[in-house]
Amino acid sequence: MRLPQSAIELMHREQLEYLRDWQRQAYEAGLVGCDYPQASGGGGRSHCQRIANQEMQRAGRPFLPNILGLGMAAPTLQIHGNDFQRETLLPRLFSCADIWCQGFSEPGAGSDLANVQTRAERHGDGWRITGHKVWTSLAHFADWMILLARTDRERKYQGMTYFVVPISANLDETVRVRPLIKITGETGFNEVFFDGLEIPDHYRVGEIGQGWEVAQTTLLHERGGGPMVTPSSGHGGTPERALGDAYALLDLARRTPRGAGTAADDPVLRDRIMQLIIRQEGSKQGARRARVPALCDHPMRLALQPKLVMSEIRQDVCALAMEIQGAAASLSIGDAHAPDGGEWTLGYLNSYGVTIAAGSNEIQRNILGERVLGLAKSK
Amino acid sequence: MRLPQSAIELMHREQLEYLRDWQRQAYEAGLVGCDYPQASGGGGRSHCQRIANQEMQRAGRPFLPNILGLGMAAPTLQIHGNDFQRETLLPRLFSCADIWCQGFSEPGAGSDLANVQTRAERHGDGWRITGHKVWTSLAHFADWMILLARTDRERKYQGMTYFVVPISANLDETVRVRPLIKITGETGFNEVFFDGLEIPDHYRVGEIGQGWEVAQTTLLHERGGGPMVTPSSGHGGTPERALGDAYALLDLARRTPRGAGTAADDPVLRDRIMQLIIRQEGSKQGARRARVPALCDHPMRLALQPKLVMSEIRQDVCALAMEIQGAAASLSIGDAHAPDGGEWTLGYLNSYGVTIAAGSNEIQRNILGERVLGLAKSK
Amino acid sequence: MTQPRDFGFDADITLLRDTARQLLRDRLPTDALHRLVAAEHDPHRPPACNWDPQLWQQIVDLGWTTVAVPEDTGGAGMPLVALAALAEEAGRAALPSPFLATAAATLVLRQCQSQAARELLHEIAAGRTATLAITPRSGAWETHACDLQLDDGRLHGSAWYVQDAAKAEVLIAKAAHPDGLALVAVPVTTKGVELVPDAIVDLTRDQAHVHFDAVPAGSAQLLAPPGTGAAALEAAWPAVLTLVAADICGAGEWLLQTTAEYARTREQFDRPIGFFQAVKHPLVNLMIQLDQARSLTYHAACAHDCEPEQAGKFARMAKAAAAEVAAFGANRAIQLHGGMGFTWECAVHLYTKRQKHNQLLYGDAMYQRARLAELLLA
Amino acid sequence: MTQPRDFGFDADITLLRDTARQLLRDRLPTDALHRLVAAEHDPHRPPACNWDPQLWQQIVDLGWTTVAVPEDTGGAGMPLVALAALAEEAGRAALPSPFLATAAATLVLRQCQSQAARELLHEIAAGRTATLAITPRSGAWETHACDLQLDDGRLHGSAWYVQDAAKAEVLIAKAAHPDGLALVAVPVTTKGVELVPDAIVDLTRDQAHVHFDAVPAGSAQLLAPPGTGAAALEAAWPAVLTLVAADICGAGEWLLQTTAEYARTREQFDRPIGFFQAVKHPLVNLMIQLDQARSLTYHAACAHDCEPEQAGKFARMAKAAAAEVAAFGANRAIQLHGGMGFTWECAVHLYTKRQKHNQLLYGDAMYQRARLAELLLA
Repeated sequence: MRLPQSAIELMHREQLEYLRDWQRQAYEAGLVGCDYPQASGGGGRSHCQRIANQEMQRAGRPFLPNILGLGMAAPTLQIHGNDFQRETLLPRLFSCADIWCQGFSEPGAGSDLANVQTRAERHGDGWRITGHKVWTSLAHFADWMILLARTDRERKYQGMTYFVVPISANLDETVRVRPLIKITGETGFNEVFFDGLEIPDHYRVGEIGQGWEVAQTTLLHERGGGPMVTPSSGHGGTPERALGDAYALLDLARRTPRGAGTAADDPVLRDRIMQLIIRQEGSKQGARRARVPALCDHPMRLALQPKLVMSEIRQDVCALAMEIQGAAASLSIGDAHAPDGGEWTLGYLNSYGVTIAAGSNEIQRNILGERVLGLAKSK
Repeated sequence: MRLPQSAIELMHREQLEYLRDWQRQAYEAGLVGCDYPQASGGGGRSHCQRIANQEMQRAGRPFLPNILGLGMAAPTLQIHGNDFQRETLLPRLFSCADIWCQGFSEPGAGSDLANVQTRAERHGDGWRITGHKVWTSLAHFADWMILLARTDRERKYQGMTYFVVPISANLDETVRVRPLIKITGETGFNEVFFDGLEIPDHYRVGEIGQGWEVAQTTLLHERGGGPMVTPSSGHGGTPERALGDAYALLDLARRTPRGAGTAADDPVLRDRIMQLIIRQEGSKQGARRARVPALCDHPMRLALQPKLVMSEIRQDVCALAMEIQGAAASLSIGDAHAPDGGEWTLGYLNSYGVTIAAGSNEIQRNILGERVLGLAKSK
Repeated sequence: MTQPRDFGFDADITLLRDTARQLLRDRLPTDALHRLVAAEHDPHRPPACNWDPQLWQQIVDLGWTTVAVPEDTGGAGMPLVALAALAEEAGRAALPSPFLATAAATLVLRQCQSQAARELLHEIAAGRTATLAITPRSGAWETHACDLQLDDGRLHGSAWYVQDAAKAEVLIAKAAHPDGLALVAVPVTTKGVELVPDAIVDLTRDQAHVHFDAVPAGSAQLLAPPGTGAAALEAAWPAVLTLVAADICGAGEWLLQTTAEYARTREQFDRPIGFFQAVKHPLVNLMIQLDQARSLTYHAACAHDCEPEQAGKFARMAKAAAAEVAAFGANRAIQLHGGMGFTWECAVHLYTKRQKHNQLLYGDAMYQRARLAELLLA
Repeated sequence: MTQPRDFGFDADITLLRDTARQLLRDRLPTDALHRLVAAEHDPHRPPACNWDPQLWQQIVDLGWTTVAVPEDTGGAGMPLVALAALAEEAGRAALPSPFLATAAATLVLRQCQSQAARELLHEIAAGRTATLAITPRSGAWETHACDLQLDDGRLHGSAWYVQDAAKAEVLIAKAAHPDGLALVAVPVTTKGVELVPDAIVDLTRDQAHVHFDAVPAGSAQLLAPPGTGAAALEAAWPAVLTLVAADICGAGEWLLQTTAEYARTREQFDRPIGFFQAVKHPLVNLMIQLDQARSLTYHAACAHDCEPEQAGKFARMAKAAAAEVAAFGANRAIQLHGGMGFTWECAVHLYTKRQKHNQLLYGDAMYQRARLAELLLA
C-alpha cells in the first residue's frame, strides 16, 4: 500500500485504517497529547510533546492521520472549550476514535475568511446549521468538524460563532459531503453542505459572536505559532528524509545522470540545491531560535513564519527536483519508469495545497507585515 | 574629462559645455529633431529619428545633454503647445541653446504625482507660481522647466495646469535652486523653490485644469512609449558597449581573475550573466516587436515596459558586475586600482535614480496592470 | 544577412495565424478540451492518448503541415516565423495533436540531403505524421547521446521520451553507427518496433518509449546516412527549440489572460482581487517575461531563415526565457486562482502540466543558458 | 557533541549584548554617525578613516576585545555566539571601528600554538588592535592565494583589501614560504611597511593595501611557523565568516526597521505606503530572509564551539544567507524610500554601502554555496 505524503492526501479508507491504528498505538504509548491535562485525555505533562515528536520522527514513523484535529481542533477546544468538549471529545480525538476536519473556508470566504455565510440559527435550545463549506480535507472520513458560522448578518467580525458539529452521524441526511478532485487527480478534499443540521448548544465553542477570536487560536496553531505543540510523528517519505526535504535533492542529484557525470556535478544545479538547503536550514534554526526569548525581537515574528516559509521551500524543492530529473519528470506516478515513483512531480502539484490553503501565502505576508512590522492593513 | 553615464549624472559646467556643443553639431547635421515639423525647428521628415539614433549610437557618440527637453518637453509642446512654444522654444531646445528640466515631483507628490501642491494663481493677464519641486535633474543648468501646478484646490486631477517656466532668467530672484546630493556623493539633481515667479499666460500649455492630461503625454514619452521618437545618440561608456549593458559583463568576466582561471570560467556566474543578456535581448526585441502591429495584442502593452524593464536590468547588471569583481568592487571611482575606474559600482548606486524616478517601478507595475490587464486600480 | 524589421511576419502569415486561432477557438474551446483530455482523473490511470483526429484533419486541410515543407517537395516553404505562429496558437489552445512532433520532424528532414528525406517531406505535406525518436533513456538532449544502433541494416535498441508517439505514423530514429550517427525513417507499424506508452503528467500530449528489435533499415529509409545525422540534427535544432518556445508563449498567454480575468472578477474583501498588488504585480511580471520570451522567439525564428549562423544563439535565448516563464506562469496561475486553481475542474491544471512538460522538453532554462554561454564565450 | 538548544546564549551574553546596544544607541545615533563619516561627499574625495577613538576606548573598557580571548591569555573566553552578538550590534550601528578586524585576528590567533600568538592575544585583550593581511591583489579568498613571501627572515610583497587597516596597530600577515604558509605579526609602524589607503565606497570602514619591503620577521613575530599557517587560518575561518554574517544581520535589521518606519509614516494616495503590498510584501520577505540568516549565524557560532567539525558547513550557510540578504535589504531599503532613499542626507546609503561591502567580503553568496556544495557532496 502506498502511503500519501500527508494527511490531506489521504484518499482510501485502507490508508486511513492503517494510520489510525498507528495513532491509537502512539496515543496509548503516551506519545500523543502528552502536554494536555489528564482530564482531557492527555498525559498531564509539560514540554514533552516536542521530545515525543522528535523521537517518533527519528524512528521514521508515518504521520498521524488526525492531524487537523491534533493541530487545530485540540488546542482550540482545550483553550476555549467547555467540559463536554474537553473531556468527552478530546480523548477520542487523541486516540483517533474520531476523525476531525475543519470547516472554515467557503466559496466566497477564502482569503477573506471573515466573510463566512454559513448560518447558525437559534432552534429551540440549540442551533440549526445551513450552508456550504469548501476545501475540507478529510471530510469524507470525518466524525467531527470545527465550524465557523455566522450568527449575526449585521456585523462582520462580531457576527461569527464557533461550533463543533458531528459529520459522519448525519451523513446523507442534513450533511452532504461531495469530494473535490485535486489537480493531481486525487480526491482528498471536499465540499460540505449543511441543510438544517441541528445541534445542541453545548456544541458551541466560546461565546456567541466570539467566533473570530476563537478562530484565531485555531489559525495560530495552523501556522505553527501556537502555544500547544502539535503531535507529529513523521511523514510519508523515506524514513531518512521526507520527500520534499531539500537535503534529499543531494541524493537525487547523485543518482541522476547528466552529461558525462551526474546532476550533482553540475555547478549551477549544485548552487540551486544549496540555496534551498540554506533556506530550509535557516527556517529550522529559526524554529529553534523562536524558543530563545533573548534572541526574538517580537513574540509573533518567528512564530508566524513556518507555514509560509516551509510551504514555499517545499514547492521550490519539488520544482527543482523536476529540473534535476529533466525529461523523466514528465512521467507520472502511474509509470513504471518514473524516478522515485513520480513522487516529486506529484509533490510539486500537491505543494500548492499548502501555499494556498490555511490563508494563502499572500495573506500570510499581510499578517506578518501588519502584526509584526506594524504596517497599515492592506484590506 | 570624465563624462558621466547619462544626463542626470551631469555635475560640472565643463561637462555640459562639451556635450552641448556636440548636440548643437548633431542638430545642425539634421540628426536631432528630424521628425518634427520645420516650423518647430525640426527636419520635417517622418520615421527618420530612429535611423539617426542608430547611426549615432553605432558611431559611439556621447549622449545628448538636453535629454529631458528632447524626451519630454519637446513631444509635449509639439502635441499640446501654442505657436510661441513650438516655434520659439523648440528650435532652441533642439540646438541646445536652452537647457530644459522637468518640474513634476514634490516632497508630497512622488508616486502620488496628482497630489502636486505648487500653486499657479491668476495675476493680471498671467500667472504667479509659488511652491517647491524636488528631484529636478539639470535644474542647476536649466533655462526652462516644464511645470505641473495646481490651479484649483478643490479638484485633484482636474485641478492642475501645465506650464513652461523660465528658470535661469529668474535665478536667485523668484526662483531658487538648491542642489541635492545623491547617494553617490555627486550633485546633479535639485530642489527648486518658486517664490511668486510671474509668467505670461502664453507660457501655459493646454487648457486650465487640463494639466494632468497634458502630463500624460510627457510621462508616456518618459516611459519610452510615446509617438515621438526621442533623439538619442549614445551613452557615456566605451564606444563598443555602454557600461551597464549586459553584454559588457562577458568582457568583464573574461578580464577578472577567479580561482585558477577567470570569472568567465565560473559556471554559476556564466548562468547569471546569461540570464541578464537574455532579459536585455528580450527587451530589445520587444522594442522591435512593438512596431509590428500584427504581433502586438494591446497598443500600450509593449510601449509601457521599457523604462521599468531596462532600469531593473541595468541595476541587476551593475550588481552582478560587482559580484564578478569581488573584493575590488569595494573600491570607489576615486581609487587608482578600481577596475574600470569604479564605474560599475557607481553605476549600481546611480541605477536607483531610474528605478525610483519618473514614477517608481512600483507605480509602473500598477499602470501596466491597470491599463493593459484591466485590473482594478490599486490606489 | 540582417533580419527584416518585422521578423518577416507579413500579411499572409498574419492571416494564417488568425485563421488558426479562430479554428481552435471554435473547435476546441477550453471546456471541450477538458472533456476531451481530463475525463479520467485517477493518477494511476493507464497511459492514454486523447485527441481529436477530425480536428487534426481540418488542420491538415488548412495546410499547417505544408508550411515548413519546401516548395520543391510539395510544401508552402514559408518562413519559420509562420510555423512558430502556429505553434503559439497550438499552445494557446493546449492542442493535443501531432503538430509539434511533425513540425520538428519536418525541420530535421529539411536538413537531410537524401531522396528518402525528400519523399517523406512530400508525404508530410500531404498529411502524414511523424515524430523524432532521438533521446536515450537517460533523457540526455545532447546530439551524440543514443541508445539505438544501426548494425548491418538493422536497428537494435531503444528510443525514449518520444513525443506524441501514439499519434505519429513515422519515427525519425537517430541511430549510432561506426561511421557516425544516422537518421532512419521507420513506420511505427514495422515489425520489430514496439511502442510502449508512458504514463505522463501532461494530459494534452502522449509520450512513449520505443524498442527496436532488429528492425530493418534499408537504404530507402536512410534519411541521413551514417556520419551525416549529427549535422542534420544540429542544423535543425535551433528551429525545434524555437517551436517549443512558441508553444510555451501561447500557453503562457492563456494562463496570463485567464488569471487576469479571474483577478478582474473574483472578489474578496469587497474588491476584485486584481486590486491587490500581491496579485497585480506578479501578473505584470508574468506579462513582461512572456513578452520577452515571445519577442525572442520571433527573433530566433527570423534568425533561422535570415542569419542561420546566429540561430543557435537566439534559439537558446528563446527557449531559456520561455522555460522560465513556463514555470513562473504555471506557478502564479495556480496560486492566484486560490482554491479553485487547485481543483481538477479548473482548466488551469491542463496548461500548468503542459507548461511543466514544455519547460523541461529538450532542456530547461539552465541547460539552455549553459549552451548559450559556450556560444557567447567561445 | 551536540549544540545547546539556546545556542549557548545565556544571561551573561544577553547582558553584554544589551549593554552594547545601549552604548551604541547613546553614543552613536544615526545622525551622529552621518556627521562622523559623511561630512565629505565628493566621490573623488581622498581616502579617509573616519571613526571615534574615544568611543572605541569605551568599547575596550567594556571588554569587547576580551570576549574571544581565552582565559589563559587574559581574556574572558566566552562562546563565539557572544562575539557574534557584539558584531551584530556593531552592524546595527554601522560602527566604524577596528572591532571586526581585531576579532577576526583574535580568532586566527586562537588557532596558533606559538608563544608569539599567546602574547598578542594578551595584548588584544588589553586593547591593542589588529587586522588580517592575508589577501592577494586578485582578491582571491582561498587560503593558498598569497602575494607575500617570507624569505630569509624578511617579508617581501604585498597584501590587499586589508580591513580597517588605518585603525589597526598590528598586521597578521600571511606569507608564503617553501615549507608552507606562515603567519607573522607585523606592527604597522615597522620600517619597510608601507600602508596605502584605498578609496572605498563604504564610508563606515577603511581599507588599505600594504607593501612589505624587506620587513624583518623574526621568530618572536612568528605566530604560525611555515607550514602551519594554512591550518590555523582554515580552522578560524568559519568563525570569521560567522562574524561578517552577524554584522550583516545587525545592519540588515536597521535597514528593515528604518524602512518599515518610513512605510508606517510616509503617505501617498492618502495612506501610509505600508498599506500597499508592493511595499509590505518585500519588507516581509526581507524580514524572513533576515531571520533565516540570523538563525544560521547563531547556529554557526554555536557549532564553532560545540561541534567544530560541522562549523565550516554552517558558517558557509550563514555567510551565504547573509550575503543575499545584505544585497536584497540594501536594494529594497533604497527603493522603498523613494526619492529620499537616493539622497546623501538619508542615512540609508551608509548602511547600503556597508552591506555591499559585507556582501562581497570573504566571498559572496555564490562563492559560499560553491564551497558548501563541496562539503555536502564530498
